Amino acid sequence: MPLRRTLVAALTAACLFPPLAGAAETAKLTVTGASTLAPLVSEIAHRFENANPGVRIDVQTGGSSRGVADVRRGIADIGMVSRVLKPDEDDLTVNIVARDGVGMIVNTANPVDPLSRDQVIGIYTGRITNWSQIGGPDRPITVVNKAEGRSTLDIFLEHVQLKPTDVKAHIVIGDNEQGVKVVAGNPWAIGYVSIGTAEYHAQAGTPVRLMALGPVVATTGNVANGTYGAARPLNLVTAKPPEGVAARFIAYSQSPAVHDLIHDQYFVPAPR
Amino acid sequence: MTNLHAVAELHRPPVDEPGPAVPLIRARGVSVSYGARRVLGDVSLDIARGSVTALIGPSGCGKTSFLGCLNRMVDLIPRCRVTGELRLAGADLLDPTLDVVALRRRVGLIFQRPNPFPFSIRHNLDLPLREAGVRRKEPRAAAIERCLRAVGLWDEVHDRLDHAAGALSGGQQQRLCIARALLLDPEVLLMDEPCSALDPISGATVEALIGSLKERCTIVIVTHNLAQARRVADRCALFWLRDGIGTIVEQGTVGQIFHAPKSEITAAYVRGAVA
Amino acid sequence: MSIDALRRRRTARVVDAAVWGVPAITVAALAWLLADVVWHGAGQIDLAFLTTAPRSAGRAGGIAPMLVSTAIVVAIAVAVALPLAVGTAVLLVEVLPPSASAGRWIRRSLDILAGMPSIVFGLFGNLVFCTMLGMGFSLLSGGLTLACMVLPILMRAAEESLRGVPDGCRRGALALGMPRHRAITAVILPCGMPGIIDGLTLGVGRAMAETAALVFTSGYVDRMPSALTDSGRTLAVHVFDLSMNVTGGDRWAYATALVLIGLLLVTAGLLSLASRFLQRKGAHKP
Amino acid sequence: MTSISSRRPAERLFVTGLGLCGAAASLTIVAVIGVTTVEATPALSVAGPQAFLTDDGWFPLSGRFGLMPMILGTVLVSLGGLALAGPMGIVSAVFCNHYAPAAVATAYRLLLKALAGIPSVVYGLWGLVTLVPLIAAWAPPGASLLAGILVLALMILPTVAVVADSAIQQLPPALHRGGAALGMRRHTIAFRVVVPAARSGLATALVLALGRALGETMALLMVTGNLVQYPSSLFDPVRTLAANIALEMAYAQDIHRSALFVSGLVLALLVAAALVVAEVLAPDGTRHVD
Repeated sequence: MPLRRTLVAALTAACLFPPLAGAAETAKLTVTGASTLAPLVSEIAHRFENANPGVRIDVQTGGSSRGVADVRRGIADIGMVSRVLKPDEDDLTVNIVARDGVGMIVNTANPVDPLSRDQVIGIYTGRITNWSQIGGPDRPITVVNKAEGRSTLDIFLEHVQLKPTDVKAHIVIGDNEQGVKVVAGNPWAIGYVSIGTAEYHAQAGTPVRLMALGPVVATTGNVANGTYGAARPLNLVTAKPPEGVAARFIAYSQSPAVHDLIHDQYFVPAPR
Repeated sequence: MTNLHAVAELHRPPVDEPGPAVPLIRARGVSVSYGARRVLGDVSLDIARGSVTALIGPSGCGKTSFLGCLNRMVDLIPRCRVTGELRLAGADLLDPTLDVVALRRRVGLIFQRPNPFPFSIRHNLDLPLREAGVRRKEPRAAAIERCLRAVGLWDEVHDRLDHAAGALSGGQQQRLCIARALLLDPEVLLMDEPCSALDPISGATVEALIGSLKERCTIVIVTHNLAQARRVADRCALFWLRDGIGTIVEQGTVGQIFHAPKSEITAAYVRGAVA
Repeated sequence: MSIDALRRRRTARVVDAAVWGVPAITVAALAWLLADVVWHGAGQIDLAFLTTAPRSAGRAGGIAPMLVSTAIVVAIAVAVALPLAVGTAVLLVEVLPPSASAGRWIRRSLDILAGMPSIVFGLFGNLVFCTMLGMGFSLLSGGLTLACMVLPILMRAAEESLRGVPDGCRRGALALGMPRHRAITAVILPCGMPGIIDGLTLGVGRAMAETAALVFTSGYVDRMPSALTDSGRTLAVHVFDLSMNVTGGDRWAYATALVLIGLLLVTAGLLSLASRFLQRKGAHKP
Repeated sequence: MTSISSRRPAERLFVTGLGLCGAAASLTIVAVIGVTTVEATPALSVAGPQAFLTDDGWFPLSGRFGLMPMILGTVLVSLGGLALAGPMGIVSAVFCNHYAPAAVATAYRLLLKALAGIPSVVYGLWGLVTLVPLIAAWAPPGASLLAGILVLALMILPTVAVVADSAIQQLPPALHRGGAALGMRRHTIAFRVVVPAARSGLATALVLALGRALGETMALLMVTGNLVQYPSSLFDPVRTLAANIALEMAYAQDIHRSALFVSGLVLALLVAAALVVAEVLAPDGTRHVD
């Protein structure tokens, strides 16, 4: 009787994995929030766990707004927020872990370089629709924009002084990787993504070229030294000033001990 | 074997053992309707223990419906209503509180198309036995052999009992179904045109089998084949449509029906068919 | 030969070509897609990849915890959804009369369920299982959420399969004096088993490939789970994370996807063997 | 008179169990819709339900909640995908049962089942990296209704094919033999006898596939361009309701988040509407004992 067998298997599984009732752990932290930050924080957590036996840190994703909401409701100890906190979020304690610059990318087949801020505005408002209008070949421009609410969109819009409703895009994307792949696959597309991501792909041979969003050259170095303005903070937030293990974990995340991990994720350690 | 009989007895509700004069099955004014449509009206028929009764007549005049009443397979038909009096060994077959499961173990049914389950031959035969509570393997094996021998299938299949029943020929399948019905030692075996889907040779084998089954149980057989009715039956009942409703126009021994019919319909039907 | 006959022969040839053409296109598209995955991913796969934990957010090390989490989550989903689905299908086909409005409503409700996007299941599971029922981010929450998701697939497949069981089997079983519930469990369900297994294969495939519903329920933790109440990242979530959130994770995403596809092929193969075995035991269609 | 009201306790228990299964199964949708409705209520009460249908544009942060372009986008992508995958899936099933040699059929079936288990993000990546650039070279921007339809068709093809295959396999072989005995050609038997005879199962296959299509998220998010607009051609980008949720949920708060749940609710209504249409167009031939 397959049904019965399935049930038996399920029960066996339940016995093999009994609920952890009162197991020997001294502290458990739950961290939720931005998926951009999750791989980094997850790696930091592994290293922290190894250094502090008995501590367990569960990292969950779901977006920056979830990080804020979960911390406020007490579901999570720490929230990951990949943007500047909004005025109505000043009840939270903010700890910046890393920074992430935003730069324009085009395909390597595209000869147009550089782009002025006005030209970018022209492209994103639909005034410039063909690369020939700004010295390129006669090809229609494919404008890649981010979805409403994304923090890179906010930074971009702030930088070019546009409202969301002004933008005339052809493709709307979610994550940075999607932006890179769209531009890599379409020689006449333009988009904006995390500088670290773009740098990695440019080095790895993906046909994308990074361009500055403003006068300063777009490099992670310039983001690190603070000269490149279009960058977002990657934050760990708590409802109250952090205490105990949470405080230690946040301090650890901001310490030089994890800078290699931050570089591994192509972000920039935040200046202390 | 003794075990099986004991089990079969257990499942047989105690009934008053009728005297030889009392018929095993007694129908009085039985009518069947499907919704508003009446298909069988006012059927009265006695069937004696140990006899073979053939229900004959053209298609669509209620023979199968009547058969369905005898083991309450009509329950499966939505909005089917049966009225009148129908008794098996004195027990009321139309009692809505009757245990139909127990009834169907006493009254077996063979379908027009052989319907072995899509399992192995052994599993086909094991199922009803296990269902009747025969837990141990040996009595089951013994019963299977006994019944397969009874239908003459043992020599043909004993070395491939674990093969698919569906791989058997049509005639073998039908004999397997009969063996399956015999396992529970039914008092009555209902057969709904058991040979009509078979080739003549398989049909003849099954027909011969019916003769040998007489000693084990009472048989009621629906058939369109008048020659077959003459060969296997003791008594015949001719069903006929009257005003769109099936009923019995004449019943009697095979001799009466075929050689001295009282009704002109019978005479014409028998003559037309004989000629 | 008449023109009519010629035309008919031409139609036959066109139809035959089309019937061979469709699988050819499908195979070509799949081969293309698979080749893509193999090309990018095969280089990363070795024994260590299957037996060690991930390092550097998945760009080193292996996927062992994800394999275990996936197996547990899918097992929970099947263990919960399969009995429910088969029970519901039996109810619809064998118990309720075909005209019953209850049956129609159950079927409709499951059809609507089948069309809900998986992210809605994820948010639902998060709210109901993780928060309201207090299971937190756990394999259990994930499994239960997946169960809700695959329920319509399993139910529809089981229902269709039971409808295909020949009436002869049904009546035969009842005429043998089997009570209805025994006729169903001993005869009708075994007859319908191949179709139920086909549905199960689809359901398991869907469950193994699911991402959005699990991000919010079984979670993101890439540790080897030690309890059903632990959070655990499944293979599909890992693939998604590597390809969307981890810069430079593409090759590892493809490698993980390749393992996932391999795992599914093995599961589908085993299930189809089981189905074949059942059919060989029966091998008959009256 | 049916045995639903049996006097046997075992059977009564059995039927009760089945009833509970059915109840639990149908309660699932009530719970899912319930949760979605509760979450959607703030946006519905602030903006009013009609705003979601009549507003011009989708700018939830600026209080504009027009879902109509996305409703149309969802319908077009799903129907397009089904229009491709439906016939192809059915032909695939016919191929397995009536054309292919046994070994080929076995291999093909396994292949289809493998297709069903590829995570949608892999379909999405493939579409994004391979298919979209091909279309872009021809008619930019590439990410389009067409790309969505093609990827979706490939994704739901196995659902149609596997369920249709089951349905056709279960038909009595007598049907096929009967056709052959009448001197019918193979394709006539397959498409004039077998397919019509299996229509209940084929309808199930299509309904399941449509469900999958309407709810598909990740793959479409990567290839359709996600632009909220009424497409004027196959090469125009569109956004589907499910992609809308996945795209914006991560950063959405308050009314914006609630508005995304309205997308989910609208999607459920869309599925219900599709079912009504399906029931009207093809009243299903549910058979039963007798």
